[in-house]
Amino acid sequence: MPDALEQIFIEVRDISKAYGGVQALSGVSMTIVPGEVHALCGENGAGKSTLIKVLSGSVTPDAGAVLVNRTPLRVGDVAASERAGIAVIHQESVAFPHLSAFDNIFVGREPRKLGGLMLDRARMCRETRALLERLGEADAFDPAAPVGGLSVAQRQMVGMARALSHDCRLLIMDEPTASLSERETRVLFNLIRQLKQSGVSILYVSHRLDEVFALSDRVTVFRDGKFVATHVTREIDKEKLIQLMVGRELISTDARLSDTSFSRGVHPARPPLLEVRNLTRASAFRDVSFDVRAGEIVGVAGLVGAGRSEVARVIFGVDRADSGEVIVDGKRLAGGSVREAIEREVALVPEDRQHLGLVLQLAVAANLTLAKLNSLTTLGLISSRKERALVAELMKSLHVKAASPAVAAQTLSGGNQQKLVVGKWLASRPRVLILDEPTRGVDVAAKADVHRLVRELADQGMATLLISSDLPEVLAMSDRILVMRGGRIAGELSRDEATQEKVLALAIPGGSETAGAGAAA
Amino acid sequence: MTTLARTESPGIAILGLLKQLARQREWSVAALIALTIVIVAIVNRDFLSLDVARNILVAAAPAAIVGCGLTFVIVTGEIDISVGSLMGLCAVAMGQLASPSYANLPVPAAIGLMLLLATSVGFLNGLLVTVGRVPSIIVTLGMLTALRGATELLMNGRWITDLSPGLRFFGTGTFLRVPISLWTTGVVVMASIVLARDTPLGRRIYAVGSSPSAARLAGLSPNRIKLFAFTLTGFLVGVATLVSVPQLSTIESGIGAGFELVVVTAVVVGGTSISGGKGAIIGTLLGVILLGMVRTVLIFLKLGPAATYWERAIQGGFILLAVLIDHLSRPRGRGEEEHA
Amino acid sequence: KKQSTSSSAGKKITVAMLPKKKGIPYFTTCAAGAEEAAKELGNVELIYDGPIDGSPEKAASMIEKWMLQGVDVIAVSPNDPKVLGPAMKKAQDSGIKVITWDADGDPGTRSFFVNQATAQDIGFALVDALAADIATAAGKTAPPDAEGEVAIVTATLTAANQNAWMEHMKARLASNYPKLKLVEVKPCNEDQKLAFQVTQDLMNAYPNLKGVFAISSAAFPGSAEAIKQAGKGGKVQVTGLSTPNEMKKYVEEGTVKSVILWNTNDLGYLTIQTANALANGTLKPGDTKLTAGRLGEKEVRGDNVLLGKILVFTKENIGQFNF
Amino acid sequence: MTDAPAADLSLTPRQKIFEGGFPYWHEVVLALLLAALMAVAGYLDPRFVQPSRQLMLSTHVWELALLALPMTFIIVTGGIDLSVGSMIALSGVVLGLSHEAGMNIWLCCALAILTGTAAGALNGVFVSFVRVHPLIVTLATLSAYRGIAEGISSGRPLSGFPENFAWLGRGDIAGVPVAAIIFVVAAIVAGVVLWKTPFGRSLYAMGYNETATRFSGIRTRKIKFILYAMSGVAAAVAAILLVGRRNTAKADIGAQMELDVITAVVLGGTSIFGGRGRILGTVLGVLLIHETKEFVSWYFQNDPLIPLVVGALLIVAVLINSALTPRGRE
Ligand SMILES: Nc1ncnc2c1ncn2[C@@H]1O[C@H](COP(=O)(O)OP(=O)(O)OP(=O)(O)O)[C@@H](O)[C@H]1O
Ligand SMILES: Nc1ncnc2c1ncn2[C@@H]1O[C@H](COP(=O)(O)OP(=O)(O)OP(=O)(O)O)[C@@H](O)[C@H]1O
Ligand SMILES: [Mg+2]
Ligand SMILES: [Mg+2]
Repeated sequence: MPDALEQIFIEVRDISKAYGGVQALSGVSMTIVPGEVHALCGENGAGKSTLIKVLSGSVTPDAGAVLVNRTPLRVGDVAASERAGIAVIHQESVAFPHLSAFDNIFVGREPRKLGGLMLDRARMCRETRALLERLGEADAFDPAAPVGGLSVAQRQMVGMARALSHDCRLLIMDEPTASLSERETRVLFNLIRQLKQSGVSILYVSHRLDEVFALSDRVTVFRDGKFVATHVTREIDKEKLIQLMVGRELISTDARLSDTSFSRGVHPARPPLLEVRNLTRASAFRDVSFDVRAGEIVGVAGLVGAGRSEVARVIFGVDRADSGEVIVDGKRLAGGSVREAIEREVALVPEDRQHLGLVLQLAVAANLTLAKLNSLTTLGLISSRKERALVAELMKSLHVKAASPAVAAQTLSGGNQQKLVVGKWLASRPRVLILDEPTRGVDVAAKADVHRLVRELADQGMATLLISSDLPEVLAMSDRILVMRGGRIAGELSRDEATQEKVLALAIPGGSETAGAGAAA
Repeated sequence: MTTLARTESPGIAILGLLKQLARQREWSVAALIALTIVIVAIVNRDFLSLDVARNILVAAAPAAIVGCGLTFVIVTGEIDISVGSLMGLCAVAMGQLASPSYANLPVPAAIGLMLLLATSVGFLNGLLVTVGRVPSIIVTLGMLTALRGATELLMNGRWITDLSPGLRFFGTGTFLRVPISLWTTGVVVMASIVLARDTPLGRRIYAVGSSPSAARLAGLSPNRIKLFAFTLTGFLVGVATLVSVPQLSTIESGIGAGFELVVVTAVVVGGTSISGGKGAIIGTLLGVILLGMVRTVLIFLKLGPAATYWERAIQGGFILLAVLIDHLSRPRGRGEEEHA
Repeated sequence: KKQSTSSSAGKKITVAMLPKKKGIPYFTTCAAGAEEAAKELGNVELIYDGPIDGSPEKAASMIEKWMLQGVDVIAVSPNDPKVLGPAMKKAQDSGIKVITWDADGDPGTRSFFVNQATAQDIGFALVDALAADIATAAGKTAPPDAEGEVAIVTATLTAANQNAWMEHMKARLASNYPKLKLVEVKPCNEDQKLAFQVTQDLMNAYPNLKGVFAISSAAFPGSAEAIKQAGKGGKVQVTGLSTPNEMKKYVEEGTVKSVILWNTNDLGYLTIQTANALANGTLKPGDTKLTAGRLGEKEVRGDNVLLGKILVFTKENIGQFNF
Repeated sequence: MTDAPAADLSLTPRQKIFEGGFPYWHEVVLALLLAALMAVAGYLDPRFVQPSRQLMLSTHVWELALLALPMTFIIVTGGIDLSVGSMIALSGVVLGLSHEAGMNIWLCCALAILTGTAAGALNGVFVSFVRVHPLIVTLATLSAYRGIAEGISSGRPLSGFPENFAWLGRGDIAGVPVAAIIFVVAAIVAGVVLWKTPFGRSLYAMGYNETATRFSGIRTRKIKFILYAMSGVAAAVAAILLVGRRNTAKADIGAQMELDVITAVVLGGTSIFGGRGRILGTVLGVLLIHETKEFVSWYFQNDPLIPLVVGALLIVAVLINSALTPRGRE
């Protein structure tokens, strides 16, 4: 905690930004001092990412100024921000899929030789390796391979490497842990602490409040694009923070979850709706077997790259299994056909909402109804009336924040986009629901909404498979927890025996480390 | 292309080249070329002669030169199908500027002006795409049609038959017994490979094609980079015109008709992804040669007059074959959702 | 609507003249002759237009257009008689006089054909000329002794006229020149460059190729240039149809020995004269001659207005022609 | 602000669901250009705008218009079909040959349609199942199909069709050309499908993000296959009309047609990147190009002018449009 709060590094003054009808930011101001970790909190759509885009120069504000060491920063100019030492890890992975990690990290600021004419590849390689070392990802993947082939988490790592590659004085992280699991998270936190020591300031956006309290010196809260308050983190508690964010009383998600869960008795053994038998896809996982009963929520924990998403994709028919079988409600799936899965009332909320979950350019409404258009027709023609009704209902129940159902999905905030994906599938009332990182980047309140909805549907007899890197979420939501490691099921824990430590012990190869990041507070 | 990043210094470029061959679409194209040569050579020995090889290469030169530029354009996610008509316009311009019965300028001046014309049309294409925000396919489709009409009007039904020897030299002359056009092609191809692999600009061209939004967040200006690609292509069309048109004694208004199809086909057969971000000059070169060979090959197979009518069918089949081989020889995993 | 064509001499008439392909010297020189005639006559308004890509489909719709504009005479050089037939018939039925020139259409679709040469004349002339050149090059005196391999470079595989010529060429080769073997027919798609490359390949693939018929305006200079650059001028003969100016230098330097054609200028001139005479009634079916301005009396045989013999341009005479 | 204002929900016809704001700028621009053109034409030569003449001038536009419909669908999904012209030639030649072989003319037509469908389906197989980019596939079949047509007919013209067949291409019902009627019906069906059916909606979704669409349980591969096959059917029908009108089938019919069709479609406002486009726009695009060509040819009697004008028109029209529409977010 830096003692000299008066020596301000960056000052944001009355920044406003409107997108069409939406006032993303209205006159927000805040300050960042050297060597502090400054958390930025707010509900989905509060304006956090927008502010970050302003700071990084990728968005030009309508009004207001940014001062770096009391000198105004040229806004709307990425290069200027970089020169000022501002580096960003953006919320959505913004990699160049065809390019190698090398190029992804350095493009725009390539090390040069021969009078700036040529790339200095040797140096690029050296520095990349060094960076990946720092991120503990040195041997996780091949830095020369196109990053399009990496998992979301791995792409996230590349993004961080890029941010670290130029020695910045302010590192901005927009929900960096959203798709990370405990191990990466811990690596990341150590990194943050190192940087802090070396006097780098960090602006940290997260919906995981534990992290906020574990890391930050000060916390600033936005609501609906307006500045609410800045506090020294030690001086407030979770409840207070949540209250500031949502503007009304609301008991903490975890608390609320525990209520619902403890209220549930062990339900009568219903028949399994989803049975997976020795499922194998050589490239990602080997003979995975488990079943999910009607009304049951089975959590799947594991480190990034453990193969969880791959399993989900195979069950949903996106990829074909090399061997093994998937049985839904007693009948075997031929496999390899999404359509088949959907006809058997299986649904998947995919991990990568930007590419798999949504058609970003389509309207919010069109996205919400895409999966069940056929049920909205009269005489084969889409009935706007039915469509409107459904859309209105979904947007209400999920509190989707959008100017109108007619705006393109890409104009929504990250969390609100995630709500669309979930909503789209909940709308189809599936019997088997597979959620892959369903609350990635979703704010506390919305998270609670999603959890509540899932829980309700489960109680109505839906079988749910919950893949999540957010351990508290898994622990709170699941009736049983499967832990995957290196493409195999490493073990299974009942809800009573499951603790973070036990899960991690199973998840981490050969290791039984303790103390998850969340607990590190 | 990106795999080239493996070669830690351009010093061992050859190794990188081999690695690349082993990994990319180029591989299947190269294999197909080799196979064809072997088969034809078996049927007809005469095929294996320097003369034949030179003719094939010289014939392929203009497509190779323009192909380099077009590869960059396509890698940025755009396309340029106006190259054929532009070549026609350049040919006529060059001819009329130099010909005694028209402007009668000194040859260097004529060439200079022609190159200027080519470059500015390329630049104009770029402007309309970037500043004008008109999709490149539309801009260049419009140019494809418009420039052809303009050329016809300029020629007004006459041909230019009095090309000065100075001009003819670029088409027929040789240096160290190698035709000027091949020297030029060599230089253009080499320069393009270096540009693509070893320069910041090159990497940025790929970045822009791979993800425009990410490019903006990285502080690149997609517009400026695209503008460059289009302008370069225009210029290269001028160069191609210079070394290929004077090969003949007559300039007519039909020059370059259908050229755009040849080049685009060669580039995509060479493995450049039409959706941007991926592609290699070497692939384009191989694509050009493969397609250029077909005509000659068919003659050397001595199939006789009747077979001529199937020539076009065989050419089409050849392209499909090249693409098929590639697709069958490539494993398909996750992230392979979209088209190759 | 359309002004009636019942006409007295000197009455203003509009003639639409359709070439197979606008923008190539052959037809441009025809058009020049036509212009000349129109000026001389004074009462003729000439429209000269045609598809630049030589597409019969487009040509047909141009005829339909002129029909709607109510011109008096349409003079057609049909690139594909079959495709243009229906349109020409339609125009005739609407009362417009339709004649053909340069190439003939079905007799039912036109009243007169301004005939410079039939497909047969052209086919035979080409074969005879090349055979003679091959023979003399081989030091033989009688053309029938000419022997060796020959190839054809044509316009496109679907070009109606060239295909018609080729029929007769093949017949002539078979009947009169048994020792000449036709080894290849290749299209150049009206592209000189392609003709150039194809000819190169032909010479390499068939080492004892003796002659090339380059029977399209683009093919001729292309093939000639290929032969010249291969240093085979005089060893491999080439002939075809072309206006003299385009081929002069090849003839003078000896790469090309004979160029087949007729006086295109006169052809255009005669076409307009015929159109005019037809429109103002001085030319009627059954007539046997037609007075055509500076060309004087021209024979009319049946419904063919004859221009005269085919010319063969050689080193000796090509200097005298300038068109 | 948390849930959507009812006000917005009330404006939800399809177009609104997609772009938001006034979605018809492009159509308006085209309509105005068309009106302007006809006004000028009518002033310069009143005969040109007479309905009777217009009708006769239109005889050869219908095939092109017909092909533009499936092409719009295909381009909306982000694909393209360069082989339409060649598929016309192929089915036309099959028609001619089978007739020459003495088959009943209507059987020949059926055969031709079968051929077109097969050709289109082959494109479809390569695009959707082998998953080669449509541009590459149809570039290849562009030469392959015409090549086959040349091969089986050795470039000969095939003619001598019965009158009742020619009626298809030349005849009319109550003064309206048969071809025109066929097109209008097809256009209306296509328009409704694209505008209001789940099928149409999924085309737009595919055009923007095929993967996400597939993840929504829409059979994207099957749909693409169908589209390319449809394109083949349309080509075959066009071939029948064309052959009927000119009374000749030949391997060179429909040459270069793909460019005219695509020009019309993109001029009509269909985004070449997929996701945007409407049949109304396409129809206007076809009309505008047709009238421009006809008038330039009618008034200036100089063929080279036509490409010059059409090319310029294409660029300018789209330029105007992009000037009118606000900068997109992508
Ligand atoms: N490109 C855009 N066009 C239109 N509206 C936008 C755009 N980007 C953001 N918005 C709107 O601005 C508001 C703030 O968005 P922002 O992404 O800053 O929220 P956020 O705080 O990052 O939310 P989250 O925690 O979900 O990421 C949201 O209402 C969003 O809909
Ligand atoms: N898009 C991709 N293309 C190719 N391989 C991938 C991709 N994503 C992940 N993989 C690899 O597949 C294996 C499983 O990845 P997957 O994402 O399924 O694991 P996970 O447990 O779901 O991790 P995450 O928490 O990132 O979802 C890992 O080896 C990973 O590197
Ligand atoms: Mg955000
Ligand atoms: Mg996953």
